[in-house]
Amino acid sequence: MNDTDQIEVTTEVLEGTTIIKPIGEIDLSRAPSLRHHLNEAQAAKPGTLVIDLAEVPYMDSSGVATLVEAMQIARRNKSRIILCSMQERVKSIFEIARLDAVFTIVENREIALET
Amino acid sequence: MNDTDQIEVTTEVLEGTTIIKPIGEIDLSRAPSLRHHLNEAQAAKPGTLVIDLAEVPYMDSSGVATLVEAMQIARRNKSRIILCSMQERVKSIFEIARLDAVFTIVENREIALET
Amino acid sequence: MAEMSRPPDVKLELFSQPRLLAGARALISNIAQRIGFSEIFCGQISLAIDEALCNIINHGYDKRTDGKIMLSIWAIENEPPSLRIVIEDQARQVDPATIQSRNLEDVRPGGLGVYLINEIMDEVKYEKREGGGMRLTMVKLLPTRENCGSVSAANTSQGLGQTHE
Amino acid sequence: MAEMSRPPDVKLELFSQPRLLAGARALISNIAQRIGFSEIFCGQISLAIDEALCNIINHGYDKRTDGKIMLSIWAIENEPPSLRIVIEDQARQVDPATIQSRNLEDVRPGGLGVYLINEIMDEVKYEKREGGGMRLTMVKLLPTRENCGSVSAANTSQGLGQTHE
Ligand SMILES: Nc1ncnc2c1ncn2[C@@H]1O[C@H](COP(=O)(O)OP(=O)(O)O)[C@@H](O)[C@H]1O
Ligand SMILES: Nc1ncnc2c1ncn2[C@@H]1O[C@H](COP(=O)(O)OP(=O)(O)O)[C@@H](O)[C@H]1O
Repeated sequence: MNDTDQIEVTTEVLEGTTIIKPIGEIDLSRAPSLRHHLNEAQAAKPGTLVIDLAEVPYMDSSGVATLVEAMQIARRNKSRIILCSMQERVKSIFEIARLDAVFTIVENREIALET
Repeated sequence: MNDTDQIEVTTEVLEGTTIIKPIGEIDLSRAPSLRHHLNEAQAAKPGTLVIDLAEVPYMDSSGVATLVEAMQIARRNKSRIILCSMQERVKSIFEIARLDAVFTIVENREIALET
Repeated sequence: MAEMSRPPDVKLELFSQPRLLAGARALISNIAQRIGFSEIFCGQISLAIDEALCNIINHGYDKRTDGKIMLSIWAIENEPPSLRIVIEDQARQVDPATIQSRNLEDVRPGGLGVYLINEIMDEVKYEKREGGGMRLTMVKLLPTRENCGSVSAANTSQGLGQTHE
Repeated sequence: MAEMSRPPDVKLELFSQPRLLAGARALISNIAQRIGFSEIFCGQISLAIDEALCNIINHGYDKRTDGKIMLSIWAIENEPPSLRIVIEDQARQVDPATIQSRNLEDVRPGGLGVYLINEIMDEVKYEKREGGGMRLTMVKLLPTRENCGSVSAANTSQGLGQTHE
């Protein structure tokens, strides 16, 4: 992996909830880096993992696959994943892939934390 | 010229001052369309022509040449041209070409109208 | 699918490297925009090309980074306005019939690429190339007011609704 | 200027059409960004390429739209990090010495392209191609903290000052 294949991520750990906010396009070159960050966050078994996608202008099926994988891990851990603040262009791929009904997708971070 | 080679422009005519606001990248394909709009505005011989570049994220030397041409016309007409609201990326080309001292370039439209 | 008689407006050749996908997307999206596709459509077209390139890297070249990928792009402004993209590789040849999208009901990682390509593009054809490798031909027509050929125009999603103007 | 022994990471071929410049810029800017160039530098590199392509269209092909232009791009991540771009055409051959920037004091429309290319890029070389047409080789090194090789680092302009990080 090149340096530029690392995705920038900010992580906040609250009481029982972890918020992960990746920054930048998520495609085949950066999905492995995102997977690494998600695995790390999920290793601590938070009750809820919020993935804030406000700063992700683009995602391809490699990124979606990484999120589906994280959801499967969450199910095994009996924890939840909430996606929030999705940009229109990214929402469009979830809709085409009919994953908008499979994931819990909310408008913004505030709603995610109340959910 | 193709349809997409037409640059979108809004024009406001005030007392003695015309404000032209082109929208989009100005390169070799769109400079002729910008020239057309500037010529039209200058035909009415306004005392001041303000060119608001707030919505121009990119300009190459074809765009710059068009503005230099407009300045020469303004000089012949004994009128003024003021450039305002230039984005950083566009300012950079004026600086490299040392045209930042040749043109009157101001921060925003308000200052342009007071100048 | 009619063959194009004139040469492509743009040709792009790249190695099978994930780091080069973003550049290819930027080029395609920009050309699509020039033809008149809305921002959401440009994003979807970029996605379809991205998915096709990912599949060539992952399945065709088994993630090797030294394989060649050639794109030919026609920016068709009339007759009717459309974008035509042919992607060729020198990778493994497979029976086009085996390149299929899976059942989406079964939610699991992966297996969305071919589905997305088919949903987004108006014409999609996989073939074996004579000299080895595969060829994928894709066409996307510019939607008109009468012909709102968007992906999910059928399932009236809100997100995509905005693109029909 | 050392020759590159490895093949280019990306090749782009386009017709001498102004409407295709934006796509070429988008590709180059994206590749530059991947190497680590800041946004302002990506913009400047795109500008240099744009100017070179404009000159080929205007002077090489006399504004004909059916001329071929070939770009070869090396995204060099080490040794040191840099972007190398070779632009070739099949247009008029001119003596490289005649491709010169004019005196900027004399403010008039035009005559900035070659100046901008020279200011922006670290290495610039024009040559006649063996088979006909011209070849322009350009290299831009990634500025480091020690080596702030920005355009107008000398004339301490404010706009560009922000890019040195
Ligand atoms: N370019 C290709 N070369 C060979 N096989 C391919 C190619 N593209 C797709 N396939 C086949 O089609 C299947 C479905 O692809 P896709 O829907 O993108 O899902 P995924 O890549 O996640 O398996 C792949 O698993 C593969 O067997
Ligand atoms: N690709 C080229 N082929 C032939 N002549 C060129 C080429 N590029 C530049 N030149 C020559 O160099 C001169 C300076 O170019 P430039 O600085 O871009 O200004 P302009 O294009 O506005 O004349 C041109 O007028 C032309 O004579």
